[in-house]
Amino acid sequence: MSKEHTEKRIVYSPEGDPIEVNPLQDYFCEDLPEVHKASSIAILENFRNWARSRSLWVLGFGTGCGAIEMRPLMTPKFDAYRYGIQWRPTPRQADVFVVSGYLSVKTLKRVIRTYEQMQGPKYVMALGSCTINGGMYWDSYNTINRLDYYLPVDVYVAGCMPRPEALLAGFDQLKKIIREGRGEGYNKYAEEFAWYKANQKKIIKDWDMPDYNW
Amino acid sequence: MKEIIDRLQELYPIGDFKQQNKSLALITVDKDKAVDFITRLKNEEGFLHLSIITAVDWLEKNKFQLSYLINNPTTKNSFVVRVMIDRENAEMFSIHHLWEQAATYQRELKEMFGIDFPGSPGVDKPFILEGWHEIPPYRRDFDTKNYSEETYFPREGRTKNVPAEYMKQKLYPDE
Amino acid sequence: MVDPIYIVAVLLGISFSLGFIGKKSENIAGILSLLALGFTTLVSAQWFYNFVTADIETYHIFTTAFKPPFSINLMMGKEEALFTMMINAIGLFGGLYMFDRLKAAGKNSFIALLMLIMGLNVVVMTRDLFNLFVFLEISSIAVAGLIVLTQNTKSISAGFKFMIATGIISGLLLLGIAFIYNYAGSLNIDHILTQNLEAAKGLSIAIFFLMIAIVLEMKPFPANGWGLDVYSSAESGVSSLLSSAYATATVFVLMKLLPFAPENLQFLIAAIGIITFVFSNLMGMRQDNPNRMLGYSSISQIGLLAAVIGISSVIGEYTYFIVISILISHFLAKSGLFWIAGIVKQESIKNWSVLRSNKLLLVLFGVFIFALTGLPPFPGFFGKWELVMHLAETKNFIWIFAVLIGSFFEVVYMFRWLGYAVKNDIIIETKLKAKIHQIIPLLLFAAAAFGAGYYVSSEHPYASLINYLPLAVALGFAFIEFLPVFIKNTLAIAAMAAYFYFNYESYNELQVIFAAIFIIGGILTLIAGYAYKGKRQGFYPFALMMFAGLIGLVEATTTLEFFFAWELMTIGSYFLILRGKKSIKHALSYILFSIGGAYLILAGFGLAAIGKPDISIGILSNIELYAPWIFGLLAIGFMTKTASIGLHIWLPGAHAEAEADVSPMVSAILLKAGVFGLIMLFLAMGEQFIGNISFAYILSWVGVITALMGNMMAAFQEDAKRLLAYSSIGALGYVLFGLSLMSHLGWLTAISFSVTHFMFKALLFLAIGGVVWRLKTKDMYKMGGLIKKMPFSFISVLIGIIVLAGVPPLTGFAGKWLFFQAVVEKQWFLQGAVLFFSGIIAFLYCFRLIHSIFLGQPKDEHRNVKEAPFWILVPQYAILMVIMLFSMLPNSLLKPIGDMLMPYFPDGAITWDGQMATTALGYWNGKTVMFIVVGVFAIVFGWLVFMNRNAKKVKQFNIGYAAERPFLPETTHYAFNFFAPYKKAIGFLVAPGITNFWHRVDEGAHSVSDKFTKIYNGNAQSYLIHIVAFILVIYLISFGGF
Amino acid sequence: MQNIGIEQISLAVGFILLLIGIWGMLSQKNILKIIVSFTIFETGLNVILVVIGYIRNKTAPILDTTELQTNTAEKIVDPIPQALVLTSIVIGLGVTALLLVYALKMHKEKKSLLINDYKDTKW
Amino acid sequence: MDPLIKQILFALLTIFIVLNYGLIVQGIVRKIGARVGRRYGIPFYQPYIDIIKNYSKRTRISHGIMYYIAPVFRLTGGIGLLLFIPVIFGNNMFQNFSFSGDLLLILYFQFFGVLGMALGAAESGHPNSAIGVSRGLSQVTAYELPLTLGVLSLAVQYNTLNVSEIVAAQQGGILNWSFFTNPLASIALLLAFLAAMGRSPFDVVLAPQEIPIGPPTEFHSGFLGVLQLNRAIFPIAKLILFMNLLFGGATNWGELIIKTFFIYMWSVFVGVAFPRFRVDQSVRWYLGVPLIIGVAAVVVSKFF
Repeated sequence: MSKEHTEKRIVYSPEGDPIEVNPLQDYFCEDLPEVHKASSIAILENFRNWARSRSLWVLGFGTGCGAIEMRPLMTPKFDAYRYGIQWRPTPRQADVFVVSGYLSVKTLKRVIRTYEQMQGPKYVMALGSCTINGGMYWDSYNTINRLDYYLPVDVYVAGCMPRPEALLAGFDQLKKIIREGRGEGYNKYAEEFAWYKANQKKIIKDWDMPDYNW
Repeated sequence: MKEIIDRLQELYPIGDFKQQNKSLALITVDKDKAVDFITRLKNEEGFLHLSIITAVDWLEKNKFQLSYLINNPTTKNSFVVRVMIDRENAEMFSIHHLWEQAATYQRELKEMFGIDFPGSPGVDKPFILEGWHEIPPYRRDFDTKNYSEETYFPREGRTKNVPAEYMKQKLYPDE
Repeated sequence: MVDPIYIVAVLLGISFSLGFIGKKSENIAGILSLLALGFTTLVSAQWFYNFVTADIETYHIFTTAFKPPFSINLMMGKEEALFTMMINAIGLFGGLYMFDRLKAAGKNSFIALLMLIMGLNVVVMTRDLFNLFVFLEISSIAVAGLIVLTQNTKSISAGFKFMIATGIISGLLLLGIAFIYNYAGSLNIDHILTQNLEAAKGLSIAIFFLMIAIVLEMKPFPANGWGLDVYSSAESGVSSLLSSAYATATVFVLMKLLPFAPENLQFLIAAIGIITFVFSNLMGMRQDNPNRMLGYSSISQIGLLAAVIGISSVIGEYTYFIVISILISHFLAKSGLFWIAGIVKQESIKNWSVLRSNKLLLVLFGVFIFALTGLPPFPGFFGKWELVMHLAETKNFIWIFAVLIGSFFEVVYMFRWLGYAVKNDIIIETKLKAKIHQIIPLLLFAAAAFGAGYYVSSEHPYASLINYLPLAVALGFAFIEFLPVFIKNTLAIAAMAAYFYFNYESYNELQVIFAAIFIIGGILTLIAGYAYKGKRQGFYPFALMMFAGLIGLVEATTTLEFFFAWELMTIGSYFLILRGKKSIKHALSYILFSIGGAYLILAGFGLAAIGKPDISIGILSNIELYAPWIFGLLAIGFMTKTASIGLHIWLPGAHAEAEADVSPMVSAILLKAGVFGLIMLFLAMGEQFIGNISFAYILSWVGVITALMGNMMAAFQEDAKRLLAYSSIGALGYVLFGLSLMSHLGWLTAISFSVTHFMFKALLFLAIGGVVWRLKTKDMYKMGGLIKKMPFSFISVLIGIIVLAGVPPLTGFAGKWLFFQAVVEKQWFLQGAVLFFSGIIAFLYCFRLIHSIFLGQPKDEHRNVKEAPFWILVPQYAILMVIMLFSMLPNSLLKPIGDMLMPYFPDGAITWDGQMATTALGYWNGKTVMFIVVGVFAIVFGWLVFMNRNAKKVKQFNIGYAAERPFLPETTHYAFNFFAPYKKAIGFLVAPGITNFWHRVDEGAHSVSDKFTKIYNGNAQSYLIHIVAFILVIYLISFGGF
Repeated sequence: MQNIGIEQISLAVGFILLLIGIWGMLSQKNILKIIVSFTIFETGLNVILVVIGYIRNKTAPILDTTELQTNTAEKIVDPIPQALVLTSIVIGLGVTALLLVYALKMHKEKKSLLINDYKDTKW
Repeated sequence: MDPLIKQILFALLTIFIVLNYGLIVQGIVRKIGARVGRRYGIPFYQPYIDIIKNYSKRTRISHGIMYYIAPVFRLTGGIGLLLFIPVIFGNNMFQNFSFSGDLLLILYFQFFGVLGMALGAAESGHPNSAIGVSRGLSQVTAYELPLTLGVLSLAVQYNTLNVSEIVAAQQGGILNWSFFTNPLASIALLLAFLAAMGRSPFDVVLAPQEIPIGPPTEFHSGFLGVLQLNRAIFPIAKLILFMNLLFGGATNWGELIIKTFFIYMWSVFVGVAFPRFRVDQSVRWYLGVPLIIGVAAVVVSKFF
């Protein structure tokens, strides 16, 4: 969209009084994320982690060519449902964000926004060499080289592209991480928010959203 | 194809006719006559369809080559009309009045090569890049590797291998 | 007492002596003439006063030593006194009104005026035929002299046409008189009448000429082009003289000479009159020039009088009452209107918005329009009532139809005119200034209109029973218009509260319920009026007039009182509706449907009174003749007010454009008047049948379709108030259906739903009105997210729609539950299912209403809007309390209504056990439902709060938007064409078929009107041909055995 | 046909004049001719009026000779119609004068005496 | 024990049973759906895990007060509906609170939660929520018509609107069920039932692909957990109602579970076999064949 919608503008109230609208401030919550401590009751937290690991709701957002590799997971051949993995169409209800392949700067902006809109605890699984070190786009003018500078990645699945089996293995790894209580990527993101944001803002030049997208 | 060119030869200075294959011919036209020529092809020779406008950066010759691929849907023939323009302050006449979709190609060329098409609708609006401030990235004098290394936090330890050799070494290390 | 001959003497003397006055002394001439006219007015007034009070004997004036028939004699009776008084008064006040015009034209114009009045006086008083002719000629010459007061092509050629036409007519008159003399040997009217002339051969042709000349003087359709041209081109004051004085005199001549005519000729005259009435009014509809329009109206009114006089043998002794009351209305109103037209001086009625610059003139204008169209409390109302009653009594149904349709046409153009004056957008900068000598006659005539109304009603045996107190209070508010809103509002509320407090004990249960809806509801909505600043002129008199009408309906014991109140309510509400923005069209269609409906009611009452000794409401319950007709007429009449399908098109616009507190008044309260009428009708008449089909069955389908269509159309509205207006249509469909069930449960549903509908619709209209007040737009898609700005309004709307949708546990469910019990009991399942369907459709618009306005994305413009005004919230929360009470304790509402219905429908009542209602089919306990729902809600809420105690508050664009971000609230708020798929599926059902139908009726009437007016092509010879052809046709009809 | 006397002839003449007047008013386009037709119409009317009072073989009701002063009623025609005619003529004069004034004024306005030119007010 | 307290305890017991049954049957139905697609499918207890997971989310956001309490409306609607339906025939305690109202109360109370939820969804400000509600309401109007006609037909047949009495009238053998005694009404009701359950082909309200799951698109964490509880209870309440109306009710929990399961299967079978309707299509469809059947049912039961 063009810039004019993010700049300040004047509208007039029904009585004709001018009202200044600052889109970024007025439309979006400006607060920054907070760290949410795990429950101090170990058994409760373990139980919760177990439930989290058995119910992984994946955000269906095809970011790169890996998107095509995710579809077979739903088919009878791989049937990821049996592990409690389901696809959700909205970030609000999803737990796992599968970044499925290369990320251009433009896509990264959407990925960050979507990630921030998910509710914690939330996990990021990055697919393919493109997200690890740029892959075949390592010297591209417009594709990021490594995702972990911008988002806290829990699991990398290597390959170009990784096959669905590899994805399943990745999910298995993610479950293990969650069950061990290490799936606190979103807390890390909150803790090192400034660093992440600086990295993000370094490459996303027209930053037209608040620092944290609630 | 040849006949058309022979017929038009007198009217337009057409150089470098090259019959690529049965239904595709490449020709070069002067910048000033290009729009006129394309208009004629469209209006009188039945080349009704503009397939693409693209550009090649001849850095050494200090030229941009614009290629208009136009197609005659009845005879299934296509021309690539090539126009050489100066690289400095690159500018070309817009043909959006002939084909509306040309405006989109021209917008892309403006963004990626910096070739201006005065009068083309929305030509100055960003097309796919958001917030690009460097020189246009498709120009050959833009060092994309350097840019990427400076910008995108390259991961250390990345090595490059020739796939055939690497796999051979990996799979059959003894040979 | 002064001898009436002095009237003639003084007028003649002064006009002769004016000739001796010097050329420059017009002032003296004018004052002298006015003094003379004042004197004559006093003389005739004195005579009239004595006739009324002292019942003195008729006085004869003999001009010579011979007694009649050998000499000319004049007579002064009660009628003569009245008519001469009217003529002299119009002479006096018309002269006063035109004083500077006459003065400018020279003293001869005063002479012309005096001669005209003198001539007409003699015309009224004389008993000699030739004398009559002479003075008619003198009058018409005087008129011709006055016409050229305005010297332009139009008026001069009009005057020429007038002279030629009256020349021919008077020639005929003279011919008739000559032949009468030939056969009767006398010129004295009384003498001729006393002779037995039946045998005299050839006399009938003489009488024919005489009568046809008199009829032609009354300008019958179509031989009246000459008169119209004079009306439209002459000076307004002259037109008023022509219309009021000249026509009054001709009416009297017709009355005087009528005994000459054999019965069939009398009927022919009546037929000519009624045709003139209908067609002139029809043609009046397309007029744009006010004077010409008034001309058509004058002609039509005189036609009506001719008709009434013509059938006086049928009507009997009441002819006099009818003629006088209609004539006085016409006389006062028409002169007033002509005078105002003379002050306004606009060629097109569309430009009459200029009248708004002078409030006094505007008020007077309204008074005259109402007086003219026969609305209460003016004398024409009683005349029309009595006329219809007598026509019905003698079973002249076609006449009733003609009278009502003609009156209706008149209402069309008069109210269009009024609407333009009060509300048209055309702004004309000039400020109207009326001179004092122009205002005085207007004021006096307006006052006289009220006075005459009161006098006429006091003469009438039933009209004298009407309770004028509420109306007087309402009119009283017109005199305190200068006070600020706060005081007036308080006074209005106090007046209504006091009235209810002192009277409610005398009501029966049904009356109490409706009086409560009308008055308590009225008070609640009036409270919202405190939110207005300034004076709010023109609101309180009409609001109170509407409430006066409503309370009059409840209190009515006779059909006349009922009809009086009905019309009163219509007038009041018409002005309330007219106050809104862009209301001009809607107010017109409202008044047209209302008056149309009122005429049906009038006809129904007329039929009902056949063969009955009195006109009490009770006569409806024992009707032998025409019962289905009466029922149908009354039901359709009442259904115009309940806006049943087919008659609903006035409602949406009228309610939507009204002000914040007027919408609930007209929607929540006024519609109940129709319901009350229907209830009264059903109670009195029970079930009626056409063939084998019960009316109730037909009405049930009408109700069902109304509910379905109303609700469905509501779902597709973009305008919030329009949505609610359509919803009212739907809700009234429910009520109609409930009533048509004719069972205890059905009626319980209908009446309790009326109460509930009052509550939630007042609530919603007030809340939405408050929102519109702040946002200054009614389009829902322009709103959004207002819950944070207007939480109190939101709660009102939320509760309102829950009640509307009938979702338990709130009281709206009571209506749905009862209704279903009633349907199953009656076994009208198809209607029941459709009605249920429409109830579900109510969800659609309920949701749309609350979503588009209060939820979703707030708009930037509305960031600083405040909560709706406090005083608009107060009545809402008062209603909310009552809703909650009724929800918790449903029997506090339902049981009294049920008890009230016991005498009428003893079977199938609900049995109550605490709050537990049980019918033959099912049961329902409002209290436990409430407790359970609240209990579960509280527990779940507690659980949710426990789970989500630290939820992060976010702002409007923090939504998962497919990885993008919204940019503008306008493009993110999904509100426009909200039910697009639904429209795609069944939108064809709500194609505006009915609206188109009425539009076609409207256009048809206007094009017919247009066609007919084309006969008046402006050519004097065409007019002469009309006259000659008219004479021939009438001759052939009366003698040729046509 | 011995009944046909002066009164019948006069009556017929009167009616014929009347009809001619009406015909003239309806057919003539010139305003002056219309007015002339109107006077013809009036004349016819007056003739009829006189005829009505006429009784054959009786004299005018002017009592100038002495013989008329006895049994007057048997010797004179009905005087009333004659009186009426006088009044009627006077009125006719007034009307005609007024019509002519109108014609004058109309001519001043439009410089035309054709009745068809004066159709400003219609419908 | 105070009878009121006893009643409340039994009500809680009913809720507990129905909740668990609802969750399990949800899992089983999804498993069946998977098996139809030749997948292995989720474990039958997956719905439990999902609910626990949603409750154990650590962050949540709120769009406003209506948004906040919408799930409460929804669950109150579900539980209330369940409590107003007599569950086990012949057992006084498991009649729950059905003494508060008859069939009409039940029919109208279903909208309580729907309306509340719609309001909350609308307050989230998400256009997809509003679109979903628009579709949902449109569809509701359509299928309510055959539903009403069917219910009316039954009301005529049994001359009562009391659910318990309707159940009582069907006792004494399979052939006494309304399903057999009033087949037309049953067909109308069962066709309406398809959309009432919101499964394919009438699941355009949620439409995950176009308007990501429609009205609840912004609900998450604990809010979603509450909604999921309702999604377990509400369909079962409807199933019990249909069982009571058409299939003779249940005299014990076992019978209830078997009968409701098979009724549920009807919508599952249709759902796995047919693709989704657009809203206007489903509206028109319901105003076609099912409506005619409904009218026929009423006419037949009124005149025969």
